[in-house]
Amino acid sequence: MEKKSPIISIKNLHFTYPDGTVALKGVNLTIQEGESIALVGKNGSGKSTLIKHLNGIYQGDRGEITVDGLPVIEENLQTIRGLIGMAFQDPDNQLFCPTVYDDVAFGPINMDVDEMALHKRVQESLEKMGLMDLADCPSHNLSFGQQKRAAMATILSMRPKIMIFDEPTSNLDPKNEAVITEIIANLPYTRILISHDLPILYQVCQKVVVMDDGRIDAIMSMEDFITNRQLLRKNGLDFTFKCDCCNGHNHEHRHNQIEKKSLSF
Amino acid sequence: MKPDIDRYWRLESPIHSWDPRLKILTLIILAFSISSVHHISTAFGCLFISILILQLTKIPFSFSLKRLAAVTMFVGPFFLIMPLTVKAQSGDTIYFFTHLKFLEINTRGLLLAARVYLKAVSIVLLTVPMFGTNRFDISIKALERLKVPNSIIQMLLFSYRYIFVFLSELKRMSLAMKLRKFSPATNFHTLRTYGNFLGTLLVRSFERTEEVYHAMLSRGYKGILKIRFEYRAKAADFFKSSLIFMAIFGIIYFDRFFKGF
Amino acid sequence: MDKKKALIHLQNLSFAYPHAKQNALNGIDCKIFTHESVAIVGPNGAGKSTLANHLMGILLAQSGSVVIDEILVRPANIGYVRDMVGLVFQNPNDQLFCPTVREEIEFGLINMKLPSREIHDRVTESADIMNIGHLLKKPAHHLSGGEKKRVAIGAILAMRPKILIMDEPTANLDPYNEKVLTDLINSLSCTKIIISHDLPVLFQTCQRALVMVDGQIIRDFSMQEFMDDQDLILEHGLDFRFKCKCCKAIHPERFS
Amino acid sequence: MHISDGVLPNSICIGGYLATIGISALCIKSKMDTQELPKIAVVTSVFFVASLISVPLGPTSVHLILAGLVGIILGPMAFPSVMLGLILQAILFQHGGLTTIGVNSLMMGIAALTAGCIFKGFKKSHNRRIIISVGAICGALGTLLAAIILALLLVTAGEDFYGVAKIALAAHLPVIIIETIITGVAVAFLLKVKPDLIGVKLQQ
Repeated sequence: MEKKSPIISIKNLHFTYPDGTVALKGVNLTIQEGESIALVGKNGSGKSTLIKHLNGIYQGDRGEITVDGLPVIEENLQTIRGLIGMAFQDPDNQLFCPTVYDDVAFGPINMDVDEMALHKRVQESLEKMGLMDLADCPSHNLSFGQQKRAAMATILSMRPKIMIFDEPTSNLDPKNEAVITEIIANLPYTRILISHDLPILYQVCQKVVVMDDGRIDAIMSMEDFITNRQLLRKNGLDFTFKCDCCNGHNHEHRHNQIEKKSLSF
Repeated sequence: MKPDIDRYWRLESPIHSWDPRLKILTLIILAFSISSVHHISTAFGCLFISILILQLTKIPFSFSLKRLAAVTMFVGPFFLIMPLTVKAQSGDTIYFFTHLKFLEINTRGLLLAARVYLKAVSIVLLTVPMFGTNRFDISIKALERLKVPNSIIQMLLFSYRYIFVFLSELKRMSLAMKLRKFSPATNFHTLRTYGNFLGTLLVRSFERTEEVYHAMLSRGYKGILKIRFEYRAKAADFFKSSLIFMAIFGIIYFDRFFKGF
Repeated sequence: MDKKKALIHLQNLSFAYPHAKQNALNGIDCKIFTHESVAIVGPNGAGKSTLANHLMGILLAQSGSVVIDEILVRPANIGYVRDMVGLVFQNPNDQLFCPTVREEIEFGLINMKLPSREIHDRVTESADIMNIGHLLKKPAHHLSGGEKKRVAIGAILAMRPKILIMDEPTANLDPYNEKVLTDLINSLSCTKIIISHDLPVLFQTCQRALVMVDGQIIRDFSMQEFMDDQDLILEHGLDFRFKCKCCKAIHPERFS
Repeated sequence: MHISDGVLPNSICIGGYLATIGISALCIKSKMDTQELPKIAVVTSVFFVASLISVPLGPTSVHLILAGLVGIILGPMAFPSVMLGLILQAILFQHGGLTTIGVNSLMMGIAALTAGCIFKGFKKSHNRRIIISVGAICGALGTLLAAIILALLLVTAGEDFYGVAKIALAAHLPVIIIETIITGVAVAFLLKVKPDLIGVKLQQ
């Protein structure tokens, strides 16, 4: 089998904030095309700082990053930002234009997509997110779930190769949570998810990257991670107490029954 | 308080269909012409023209009337102050009280205040047809086509967007304070509370700006906001503008050469 | 049971927002007794927050009545109602604005015009309960999400409300902090009303569940009965089955 | 604090517009790379919203002016920020008139710039008390200057407006006290929570 070159490769990345906080202390990571990565770690372990290096929002003090074969340097930034779609936690920060349409068009316009293709892309992204009727709506009039979807549409319209999500399901009710999880799980891109919500990580990602204190602590498969109680607890992801209420209520069983019924008819 | 200038932009009227560039340009010239008026009779004429334009928009008059509250608050005191403070000139009528000699009421002051008020109201009423008949962002985009620098346009659009975010933040925070039995009064506790409150809003906004800016960079922002604007001026648009210019000419002629009444 | 006096008594409460086609609350009847902890669940837009706003006197009944501790909620009694009921917002940032945690807790007490000794005692007490004594000198702004949440609850608790309403107390917390907070909530002795989507948390903290749909309370039963009623849970989008799938992977032994 | 339409002669209004455009252009050119635009815009909207807070003053209430605080936080960019705020106010709320955006920007903007300059001189200080006091004084000064410029502008409308000018100036005296305290408290808050926001580096 021929060895594919990684879509993202990070070598020995160091970064210190202007105020003196050392955020990254030598990160090494490669991600292959098509992988879905869960990036977990305590608050302040450097997850958000790391992903903001991928498209050059922060520039490391030392080390090198390549994205799709391109080194992340000034000349390539515009191309790389077209390759990476980044969804921020608070959709209010991502929707800064007067209308949803303008917001979805913002990325492609900056990538110099021409007028006809632009309209098509915007329509397509809005349709995918089920927001066709709200294109001309100011984003402050949307519900929180709609805002989250609009924020995703703004990066879909850029047709990226890699999508990065920071806490995609925070603050959503279970219904919207399921909708967003479903959408993310079915995206045909390389994905990186930062989240405290173990179930969504479990559904979407196959591989887990654990960060601690500016370094990569461990890289493992989702199955291994989820059974490692100690690691889960260390990263504030221990889910056990929620299980108490699953206990004794065998929902899975019940669900199977419902499905069986529908098959027999 | 919630900005609701956008409420009626979907109506259909000759003013709504007017090219926003010509509309804003023409009406701002009209506003300055009204501001230059010297005679109270012309000021009444201006008010008439403003109301006429306003009626053409089909926007309910009561909506525009609400916008007069602020003007009334600022100019209202003139009606009290000016009759008492205007220097007497020949031809003025002055009332005074036999026992309070220092209290002289000059009717010319009252007229001056009325003139200022009429002019202010006429101009304020014009902002409704100017900016209330297009979606706010389209009006602002029109300003870019009128050669307002891109940097200013960007900042106007972003500020406008985040005003709503902070308004709802302010609303939730002041409700939380009210529920903790805070009732503002003229004392140090109130001022300290507001000072801290303001500081909190600022800190939170600064943290937000960082994220917003990063979100923009991620989508390829390079310092210039590319603006799409699809209007084309037609003959009807120029016709509407020339009608207003005739009105402007009428106002100036009546005020300067006919010397009003 | 009937002889016991209700702490909160809602009678045929209805409310519609201006310009709305439907009533946000539609004939709510309900009694809540002292020391109960009640979960209010339901999909978005079911009227949960509107109901909470009535208990705080933020909104006033358009028809029907809200009686708290035998006092009718109406404009003249708002001050009394707010002494009785404390509301913890979903986002602690909406509640915290003081330069230090201590001032944050003091704020409500100063508004109540308590003497400074009393204020001091209550701050210490409330900080002890919520385990935030070590944070008193810090700006609330720099705390973690879980700490902020505890400060927000502590600030309300210091005002010693008889009824504590919490809106999504565990939103945005990681499972560890969720657990910490759930335990703290369980240790509080006042009457609690918790609005949440998070069934596992509700299951841990409440004995009784009110299920709201379209402005009405469609079920009022024990938490256990609620958890057993899977059809109801599925129907109203409160499903957490896929979370259980995750539990199963972590603890295969429990589900064998 | 605003001058309404129709008070001042047109020459002053137009002059105000030109001066405002000139000063804004200078401020933007001198200080800012275009990267800062979204940040200034977001802070402007906070000040816009903050100016809607009304503070009780005896039987009436006043809205905050905050010229001093704008200057402290934004430095030279305070002037364009004030102008943006006034444009938005004219369109959204009708607080300031259309024809007087220029003069109103001059009034508030010059006050803010002055306060900003004075505060800048004390940023290096390591003494908390000094910084807070200077902040409070800047708050007072911002309001006082704005009130004086307001009065001077009213005087240009002619002898008939002298009385209005005097009373407007007097009416702002209690507002100065309010702004002093609020600005002082806000500066103390920022000093404690996020000192780099006002450009101060305190040693721990």
